[in-house]
This record gives sequence, structure tokens and C-alpha cells, in this order.
Amino acid sequence: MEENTNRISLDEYKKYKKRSLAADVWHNYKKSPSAMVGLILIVIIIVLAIAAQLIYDYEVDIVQQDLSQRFIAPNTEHLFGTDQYGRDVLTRVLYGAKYSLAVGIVSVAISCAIGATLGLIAGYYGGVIENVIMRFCDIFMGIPSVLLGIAIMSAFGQSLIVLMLAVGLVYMSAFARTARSAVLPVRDQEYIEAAKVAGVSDLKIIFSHVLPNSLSPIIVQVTMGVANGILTASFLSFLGLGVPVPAPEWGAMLSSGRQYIRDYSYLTNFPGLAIMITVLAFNLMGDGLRDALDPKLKQ
Amino acid sequence: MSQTENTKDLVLDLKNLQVRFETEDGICYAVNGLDLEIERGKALGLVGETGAGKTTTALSLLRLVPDPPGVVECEKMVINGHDMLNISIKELEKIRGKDISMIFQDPMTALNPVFTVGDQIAESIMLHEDVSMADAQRKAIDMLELVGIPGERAGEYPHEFSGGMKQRVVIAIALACHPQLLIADEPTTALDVTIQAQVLDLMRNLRQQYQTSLIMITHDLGIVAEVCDDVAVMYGGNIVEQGTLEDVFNHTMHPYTEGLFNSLPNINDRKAKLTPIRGLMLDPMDMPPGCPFAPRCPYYDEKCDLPQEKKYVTETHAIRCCAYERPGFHIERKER
Amino acid sequence: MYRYVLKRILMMIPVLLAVSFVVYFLMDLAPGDIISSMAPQDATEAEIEMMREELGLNGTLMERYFRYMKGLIKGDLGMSLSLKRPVAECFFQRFPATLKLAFASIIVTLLISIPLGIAAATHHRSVLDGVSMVTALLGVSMPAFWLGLLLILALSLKLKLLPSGGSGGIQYIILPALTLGAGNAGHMTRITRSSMLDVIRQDYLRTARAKGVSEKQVIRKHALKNALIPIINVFGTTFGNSLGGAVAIETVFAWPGVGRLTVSAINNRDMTLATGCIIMFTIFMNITMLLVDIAYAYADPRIKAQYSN
Amino acid sequence: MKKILALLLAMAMIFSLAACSGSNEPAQSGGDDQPSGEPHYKDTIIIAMADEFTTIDPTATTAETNQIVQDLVIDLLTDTNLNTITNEGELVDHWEMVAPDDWIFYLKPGINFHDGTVLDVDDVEFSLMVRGPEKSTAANYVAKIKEFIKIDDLTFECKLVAGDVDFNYTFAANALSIQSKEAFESMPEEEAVKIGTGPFMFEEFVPGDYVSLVRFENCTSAPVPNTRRLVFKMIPEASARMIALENGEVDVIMSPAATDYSRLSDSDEFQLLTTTGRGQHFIAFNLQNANSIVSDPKFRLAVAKAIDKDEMVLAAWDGYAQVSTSIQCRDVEFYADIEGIPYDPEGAKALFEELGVVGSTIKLVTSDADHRVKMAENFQAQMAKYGVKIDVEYMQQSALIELLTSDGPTSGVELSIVSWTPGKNADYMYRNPIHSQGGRNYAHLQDPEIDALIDEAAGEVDRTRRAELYKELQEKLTCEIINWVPIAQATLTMGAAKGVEGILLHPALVHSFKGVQKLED
Repeated sequence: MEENTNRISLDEYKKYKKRSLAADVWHNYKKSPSAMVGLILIVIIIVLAIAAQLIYDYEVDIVQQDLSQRFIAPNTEHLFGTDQYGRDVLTRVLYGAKYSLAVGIVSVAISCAIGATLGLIAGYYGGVIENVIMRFCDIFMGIPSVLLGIAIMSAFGQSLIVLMLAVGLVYMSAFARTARSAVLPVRDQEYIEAAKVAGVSDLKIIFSHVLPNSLSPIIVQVTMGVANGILTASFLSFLGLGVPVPAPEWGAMLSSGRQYIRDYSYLTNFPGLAIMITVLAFNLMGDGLRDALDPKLKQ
Repeated sequence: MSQTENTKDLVLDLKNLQVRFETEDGICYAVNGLDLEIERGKALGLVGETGAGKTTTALSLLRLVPDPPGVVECEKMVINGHDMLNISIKELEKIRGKDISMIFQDPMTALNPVFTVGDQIAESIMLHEDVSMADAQRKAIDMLELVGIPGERAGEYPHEFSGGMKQRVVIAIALACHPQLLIADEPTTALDVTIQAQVLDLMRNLRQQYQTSLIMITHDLGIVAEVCDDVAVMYGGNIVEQGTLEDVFNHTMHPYTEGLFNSLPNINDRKAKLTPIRGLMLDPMDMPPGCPFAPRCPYYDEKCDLPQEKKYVTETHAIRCCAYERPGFHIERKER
Repeated sequence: MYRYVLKRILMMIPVLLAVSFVVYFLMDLAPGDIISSMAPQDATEAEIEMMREELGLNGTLMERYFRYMKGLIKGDLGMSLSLKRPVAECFFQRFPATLKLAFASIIVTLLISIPLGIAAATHHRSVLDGVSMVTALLGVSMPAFWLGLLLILALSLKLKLLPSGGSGGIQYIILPALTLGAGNAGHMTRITRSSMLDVIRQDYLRTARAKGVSEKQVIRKHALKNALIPIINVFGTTFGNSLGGAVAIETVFAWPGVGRLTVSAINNRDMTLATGCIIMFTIFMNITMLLVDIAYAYADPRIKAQYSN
Repeated sequence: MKKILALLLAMAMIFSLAACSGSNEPAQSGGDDQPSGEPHYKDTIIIAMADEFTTIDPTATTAETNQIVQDLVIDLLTDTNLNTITNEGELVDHWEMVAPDDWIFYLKPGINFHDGTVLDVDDVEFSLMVRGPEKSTAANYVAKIKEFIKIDDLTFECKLVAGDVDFNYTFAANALSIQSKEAFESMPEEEAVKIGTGPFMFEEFVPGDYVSLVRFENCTSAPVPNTRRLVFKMIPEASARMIALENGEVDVIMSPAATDYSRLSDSDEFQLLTTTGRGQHFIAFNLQNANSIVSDPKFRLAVAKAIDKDEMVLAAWDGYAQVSTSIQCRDVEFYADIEGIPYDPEGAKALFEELGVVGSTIKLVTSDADHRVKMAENFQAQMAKYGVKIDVEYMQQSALIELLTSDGPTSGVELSIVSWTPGKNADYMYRNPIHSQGGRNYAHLQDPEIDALIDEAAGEVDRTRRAELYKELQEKLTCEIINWVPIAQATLTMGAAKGVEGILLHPALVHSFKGVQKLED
């Protein structure tokens, strides 16, 4: 009888062997064409953003103007045309990628670092601590995010760092909530109980047991958060509260091109398209990651 | 089963049922050329391990196999005189719940959480009987009491009921319009033993009361022995052995059926080791051309790799196994 | 249930106090005060000090905040520094416009997203599903202010069909409502679809079909009522977003709502108006959330049972 | 659940429909009472404003948008005649300067208030001496009056604290509007402030949307207008205002976008009204910090030479501004047309190199107003060509004023882009922004010689001598001291349908619509 179990070949065994989480996620992720499109787009945008930093000189290509070249419609020399100061729009759109990416990524890093930590603590300890933390988050949830962003920008002045902080703070509560609800089901698991009994410190339990098991929703939130962060930041810039000119932040470009929309609509369309594609790429990646991390949710 | 089937009063006449699921990862062959007949008032036990295609067979009778990915092909499917293959959706909807109905496996998920149980039973009655809403509600309460639930609980939601109670509700829904053919898909697996007995009792009584034919899907041979007249054993999407209770239980012929019985614990000899059927469950994506049980069969030879014909051993007892073509072949069922 | 509602309303109070403090503090931190922009170019020190007292801006931050809070507790949001009228009056004069826009956009959102989401879910993996999902994703990814500009460009500047901004007859609300509604519709369509897909796979739909319920009824009655539960939740946040998102739309379309009022109050450093508006926004967001949670209870008996405990 | 959904939808639909149809669109309703045969004027003229009207109370704010509307309803004692740009009597018929500190004013007789009462000195005394000191916007002006003496119902005398040869200009301040004493005694303040003597009466105000006025049929302060009703509609977006004009929704639009100027002026249907604004836009040097490079007059000269003002005008105003050569604004009394410092890129380059500032960074602050951002952006671009890096910080307007008026030598601010809109008289041009005691001395110029010149010019009764003094001031400041580099005075514009007439543009934005009308056939 015993030899019968050997009927499973080694190959089959390998197939069933548990892959590492990352490999597993990647295996699922690459199956989705839309998710791959998102990933490729993000890679392209990052590569273009870096290339633009290397190719263009801020003081020359971004700051300097040539009023004799203003409002040239898109042509072979200026693929995206020139703006009201005679600056090449393509150059500016490419150079501007770094602002959106930086704001999106850093602000999410901020909101995730603060929010997820608060959420983990709230979810893990429960009780009064949870109540205090979650009510604290309610404060930020209650204020419409754009208004909160505007208030923070007004308070601390216009700059890239403040913009990152503002967007980060706006979305902090969302992370706290996600992290907390991800921890709740994990909190009562027996292995956590076992670790506690074994005398493992709370910090260690949180980081080595709770966090890894509630990571999936946080990872998804991060990707979606980047998309949202880029949108919010570009809106703040659109209102004139973002990165100061002449930095070619896309929202600010849209805003300054807006008064010329009737005759030179390309001034608003190219930055608008750039924002949309970037946000779309992160949304696609977020969708893909969600499906890959939790095949049960796959739709 | 005899050749004079046309004269019999058949509630179900099914020929060559094939169901496959076409998924991204490949085609899954769930049911492969299955034939089934049930006489009015009889109870058939459909036995087999998980994945044998029992539930899929049941769902295809109701034409509820999800499409896509499911593809159902069939030569003949007549239920209570209705040709299920050539009827409109509208007629089909009239037949479902009225001529044929089904008790689903998991009572925890089979009930809609946002409607009261009374409404869920009444809905069935409203659909098939020409009654007012109030009458339907009254009948629903009657049905609840019939399955042993106080009528005043009709206004409660499923989450307020225990598992066993929910199963009774599911049964009440299935029986609400007194169907001619009832399919019970493992109605007792989710329940504990005492409740199991109650539910089985209940079903037996109701069946007698309404002359309902029954297909009892289960992997519990004990339940089959208790409830059924006939037994069909399924493996790999087809019936491998079929006959009366007596035929299959006492004159077991198919090696798989033998394996099933051998893997039961022996009450008389508690020290005896359990003898599981060796090998793994068949991968329905990768169906062998011949006998599906061949890779696990202790009596395997090359002929098993050819398609297997259904053969009648006696008038009521049929098997799909070529081993009996070998001279002097017999299986070695352990005695209990 | 009533106790639950009461508890929720009571819980709003500390949140509102904290919001008022945060906003008041942020506004105080903002460089520049309204006096500098209001005073005439040739105003003297004494004059400015006089204005400061006139507007109740004298004293330290805590003194001023304490004065403000004393009014707030009595339900008095104070006087707008720039508009010289009570903040509550300024807010409620503009609020109907925002509410109007929010409702109109919700109609757009629902009309697009619910049918589209259901169709996409019931025709899972079909061309229809693909197209509607791509559209929805574009809707989610498109900055609302750009969509607004595109619509103005196409429908107003080029075709001259609709006014590009301002308020008045029904033609004025179409573009802003469409812009705001379309963005939200992307999100709602995705939620509706995934929620429907979730429900469609549930066993109880099979039970319903086995009873002989027609496919149409299975979707409309059995599936939708279950799918509605997450949809209601998102509906609430969407409505809240419509109130907040109105800021972008009101700016682009010059819609005379509270979003624009708040932004200009912040820009003008009108502390009382800005703080008051944000507090009012917070109250309405919280009330919306509460209404959503109550609607939730009516859609899902399990949640209702939870509230009662 | 379908029902819930349907109900929700229906509710939302009804709500928004009701709300929409219920909203008060400024109606163009007919009421034309013009007898046939006589010229037929358009009943209602709708004016699209860029900024928000907030209050009819002239003492509440100094915003121009409010003043435009207030100007139609409530009159002043003296006001700027927009045809001649000189100060003339409005409610005052004429005045006498007995001495620089003793003035006698004679009111026009028979001026009707909207509430039916007739203007007399009591109303003036109430508006100036009772209401004035309570209001921060007015207190500064009325504080100049030591004693207000009623001579008869139509004559009053003002004894001043100090001599002021331009005292008549004081009464042109909007906060000193004359209101009805009886009205304030008989009705609540918010109603009483609506009562004036102007040709239009306050009708309705929907915040954030529009304010409407109707003709005052018994008006005696000005000719009774031919237009029955004026509606000021708030449309913040320039392109939206243009569309509204093109679609015939409005008759007049304020501050159209520069890109639409040619569309207006070249069209058969529209007209572009322009005037040069009085606001002087300039780049100021912060002279407080002796260690900063901007304290070196050579550097200031280099910057003055380096700037291509024509290019900056193109960048900031799409070409619609008049380049300034002098620090003083053109239409202010005693303007002398001096040459200033011409654009000299070579000279600038040489000076920058000599000073060794190529490659260094200079800090500039300005506000987030559109044209200032554009000026700063262009200045940055122009200086980048000389290799001088400009680090710009943008802030909200009041924050900027606060910073520039309170910054010490250590604030780090070296340059600022600001503007100054002098009103009324020549002294105003210099007193606040340049005199060392001035409240808006952004450059922090501390020059006793200049202070003496300003004081001398202000007190000089002889006009020729006064003109010489102002010319000296202009040349000294523009070419030698260079506390500011004057850039330009923007062109103020308005768009209107053809046939609309009677609008007078004000160089300081308080445009007059008293005579606006449109002949119809």
C-alpha cells in the first residue's frame, strides 16, 4: 500500500509546492493583460521621467522663455506645440512627470507609514487605544479631502514638500481604516495567541505576525492611493496651491493653459492626458495586484 | 432496468448526458455520457466521492449549470413528461420548482439573507400556483410547520435560524409546490447526527405523502441504505455501477464500488486498518479515454484503457467494467 | 436602532470640536490675515488695530479660539470677516446650489452606473463588460477638472449648446452635473459590477432559479437587493465626495455653491467663514454617513440586528 | 429594493428640478414703459462681473466690484469725473478753500433719496461724523476733520486738523458715501444702507450669483437713466463671460481674457472698451539689508537695464499694458514724461559680470495673482539669460503685504513684485509707498532728501512749483535711487455688445455704469 503514494511524480510535487508570496503574486499578476499594461505604462512613465531629468536643464529648458515662439500648434518640431511663453509643451510634460510621481509616491508613503501604523496599533490592541485612534482618524475623514488639502497648503505655503505632506495627511485615515480592518480578523487567530503566550513582545508580534498577514489590502490601497494622490495633488496645483511655477506640474500646466482653451486647447489637453494615463496606469496596477493578492476576489 | 422501459411510468428519462466546463485553464469534463431513469415514487441514491459529477448531474436536470463556462449536451432529457431539451425558458421556469425541485447542499448559503424565510417559501408558491399573496404566505407558514418550524417564525430572516433550521427551510422551499421529482444534494452533510435523522425522517414522510420521486445525492452509503430503492455509483463523471439496493450492496461488482465499501470502518473489527482507495482523485481536466477508475484500479489491464460499455449483469444490475470479460474474474470484497 | 442613531450623533460632537480646532489652527497658521487685504492701501496702524477689534481678531490664538468656541457651542458660527454677514447665513445661502449639484450629479451617476454595472456583471467577460470596465476606469482616472474643461470646450465653446458656467436655468446644471456625475459613475460602476459579480455566484440565486424565478427577477429582485448593500455604502461616500468634490466642479463651472465659498474664504483668510463652512461640511458629511448606515440597516437585516444590540 | 432605488432617483430628480426651476434667473421681463415714437432702450442690461459682489454697504469693504455697484446707488460728495479724470463735485455743487485747513462745501439743492427724503447737511453730518468714526474704512478720512460746522441746510464748513491742499479728494473715498439719516433712524441698518441718492435703487442680491438694481425714477443727482434695470451677474471665469456675451445672455462683460480681445474688437457684434489702468506694477528692491546685493545701486541699475519690459508685457498681459518709464503713474496729476532707464541688455550683462553675480541666486516674493505670477515667471526667465537665478516664492496677497510691511533686514527677501494704485492726488502716489513713514514702503527706502521733497510738494500751493518738485522726485527715484523698477500700467478692458453705450472705464477699476444704455430698434 505504502508505495502507492509514490505515484505522485516529483514534477507534480514541485507544481504543488508552495511558492513564495511574491512569486505567487507575480504568477497571478502577469496573467492579467490589463495589469501588465498598467505595469508597463508605469515603467515607461518612470523611465521618461528619469530621462527628462538627464536630458533637460531646468534653468534653460524649463525656466527660459521665448516670447517670439508662443502658441505654436503641435507640429514636427514641437510635437505638443508651445505655450504662451513659447516653451515646448512636450519638454514640460515630460519634465513634469517627476512631480506627479514624486507627490503620488511620497504622499502615499507618508499616509501609509502613519496611517497603517495607527491602524495596526488600533486593530491589534483594541479597546480604548483603538477608540482614540479611530476617532482621531474620523476627524480627518470628516473634512472633505480637497478642503483639508487646501487648508494645509494655505497654512504651510506652496512647495513640493508641503504638497506631499498635505496629500499624505488627507489620505492617512483611509490607510488607518484599511489596516485596522485587515488586522481585526488576524488579531484573534490562534497563532497570535500562541505568540503572546510564548512571551513574544507586542512590537514583534505586530511586525512579524500581524503585518504580513494583513498586508494584501494595504498593498492594494497603496497602489490606488498613488493614483488618488496624483489626482488630488494635481487638483491642488490646478487651484494654484501646488508646486510653484515655472515647475511644470501637470495640474498647474492645465490651470495656466485654461485661459487659452478656446484657441489653444492643446495646452490643457496634453497635461490632462498625462495625468489621466499615469493615474490609469496605477489604477490598472492596483486592480491587478488586488486580483493577484487575493484570487478569491478575482472578477 | 429492463428493455420495456416505455411502458414504465418514468419521472426522469435521461440519456447520454455530457457536461463540460470550458475554462481558461482547460476543459473540465464533469459528466460523460450518463444515462438515468427513475420511476414515479422511487428513490434513487446517487453515490460517489467529491468531484464525481453528482451535483453537476443534478444541476443539469434543472438546467442550472452555469453557462459559461458550462456546456451541457444530452440525447434525451424528459422530466415528468416535459422534454427539457426543447422547451422555452418560460416553460422551463414553470417546471422548475413545480415538477422538479432541489434541496441544496449548504443550507448556510442557500437562503437569500435579505428576505424573510416566509417570503422565500411563498415566492415559490406564488410562482406556480394561482393564489393571492396572503394565501401564499399562509401556505408558506403551513410548509414551515410541516418541516417542524413554528409558523410565527416566517417573518424572520435566515441569519436568525440555526443550520438545521435553515436546512428545513430549504426543504420547505423545495417541497412547497409538491414536485414530482425532488433532488436532494447531500441534504444532511452540514447537519449533526441527531438533526440528520430528523431531516431524513421528515423527507421520508413527505415523500410518502406526496408520491414524490427522489434522487438522493450523497457519499454516505448508510443514508442510501436507509432511504433509497435504487443506487447508482458515480465515478469520473459517469455511473460505473447501477442497480437496486440489493444488487449494489450485496452483489457488488465494480472495483470502485468495492473500494467504497472496503473503505468503510468495520464495526465488527475495530482493530482492522481502514483500507482507502489508493491513488488520487481523478483530474477531470485530464480524463483518460478508457475507464476513469483504471489508474487506481487494482485489477487494471490494457483493455481498461478502451472506452467502457454499459452492460447489464441482471435485469436491474448494470456495470461499466471490462474486467468481467476476463474468465473467472471476481472482486475481493471484504466480509463484514 | 434609535439608541444607535443617538449614539452616532453624540459621537459627532467631539469630532466636530476637533475639526473646528484643527481648521481654526490651520487657518491661523496660514501667513497673512484678512486685515492686510481688506485695509485700504493707505491705512494707518491705528486703523488696522481698529479693524482688528471690529472683526474680533484681537488677542492670542487661544483667546480668539475660546471666543469662537463659546459662540459655536451656542450654535453661533460667528460673522464672516469678508462678507460681513453671519457665517451660517452665508453658508445656507449657497448650500442649496451645492446640494442641487450633488443631487443632479447623483442622478447622473446612478443612471449610468447601476445599469452599466449590472449589465457588465451579468454579461461577465463579454465585450460589453470589457468596454464598460475600460470606460469606468477612464472615468475613475480622469481628473474631474479636466473633464469639465473638455466638456466646456466641446459643448459650450465649440457647439455653443450649453452655458459654460454660472447658474440659472436647468441648462446651467447639465455640464457640472455631468462632470461630477461621470467621475463618480466610474467608481460606482466598478463597485456595482464587483458587488453584483459577488452576489451572482451566491448559492441563494441558484435556489431562486431552482424555484422557477425568472432570470430577470433573479437579477432584479434577489441579486440586486443583496448587491445594493455595498453599493449603498459607496453611494454614501460618493454623495459625500459630491459635496466635497463640488469644490473642483464649482471652481471650473463658476457654480455658486459652498465649495467655492469655502475656497475663497480660505484664500481670503476669512477664518470664521472658512472654519464655519468646513464645520458645516463635516456635519453634512457625517449626517450623510449616518443616513447611509441607516439605509444599510434597511437593506440588510443582519446589520439591523447588529445595531439593535 | 427597486422601489428604494426608484424612490431615491425620483426624489433626487424632483429636488434638483424644483431647485433649478425655482432658482431666480435674473429675468429679462418686459415692463417696457417707453412710449412709442421716442427712442426705445433696452429694458434690462446684464453685466457679467469677474469678482464677487458681497455687500452694498460702502463702509464694509473697499473691493472695486462692490464699489462699482455702490457707486450707482449711493453718491459721494466729490468724485472723479471719468471723462476728464479730475476730481469734481458730485453731491457738492462747489467748494471754497478758505485756507488749507478750512474748507466750505455747498451741496446741490433738491437731491432726492430713494426713500423720498431730500438731502441736506444733516445727512452729510450723519454719514461723515456719526457713522464715519465707527467704521475702520472711513475713520482715517474723517479724522482729518477737526470740526464740522453746519452753516445752513445746504452749506457746511470743515476745519481740518492739518492743512491739506487736496482735501476735496478725501470726499471721493467710497467709504464716505452719503446716506439718509432718516433711513437709519426709521429702519434697520442693513436696509438703511441701501438708501442712497444714485440713479439706481437696490433690488435684489443672491450671493454668489447676481445683484440687481432698478432705475430711480425721481433721481435728481444725475439724469434718470434710460435703462430700467441693471443686473450684475457673477461669472468668475473669463471664457465663460465671453460665451455668455456671445450667446446674448449678457450685454457687458468685465475683464475679458486677453485672448478674446481681438474677437471683441474685430467683431461686428461686439466692442472692446479699454483704458490704461492707474496701477503701477513694479519690481521693488528691499533696501533694508546692507549686506544684500540689492543694496548696491549698481546692481539695481543692472536689473533696470536688464529687463525687457515689452517682453514682460507680452508675457504677463498678452501685450495689453503700457510700459512705464517713470515710477509715477501716467494719469496722476503732475506726471512728467521722463525717459527713465532704457532696456540695455549689453550694459546689464557687463554690470552683472562686474558685480560677480552671475550664477548667484536672488530671492523674490510676490503674490499668487495671475499677472504677478506671469511677471515673476518672465522675470525669472529673463534673468536666467544673464545667468542670474531668481528664487521665487508665491504667497497669498495679504500674506505678501504682511511680509513686506513687517519684514526686518533678515527676512531674506531681496526683491518683490508688487503694485501701487494711487488714487485721487499726486501726494498719494508717494506718501505711502515711498516716504520713509509710509505704511506701504515695500522697498524700505529711508531717504531724508526724498521725504523732504514729498512733504514740500504736498504742501505747495503754487502749481508750477509743485509740478517741478514732482518731476524731480520722478527722476531721482527712477534713475538714481532705483528703489523700484517700474514695469507697466495694465490696460483695463471691458467687452460689450455693439450698441451698448455710456460706460465709463475707471483707471482704478471703479467703472461707472450710470449712463449705460442700449438703443433698440
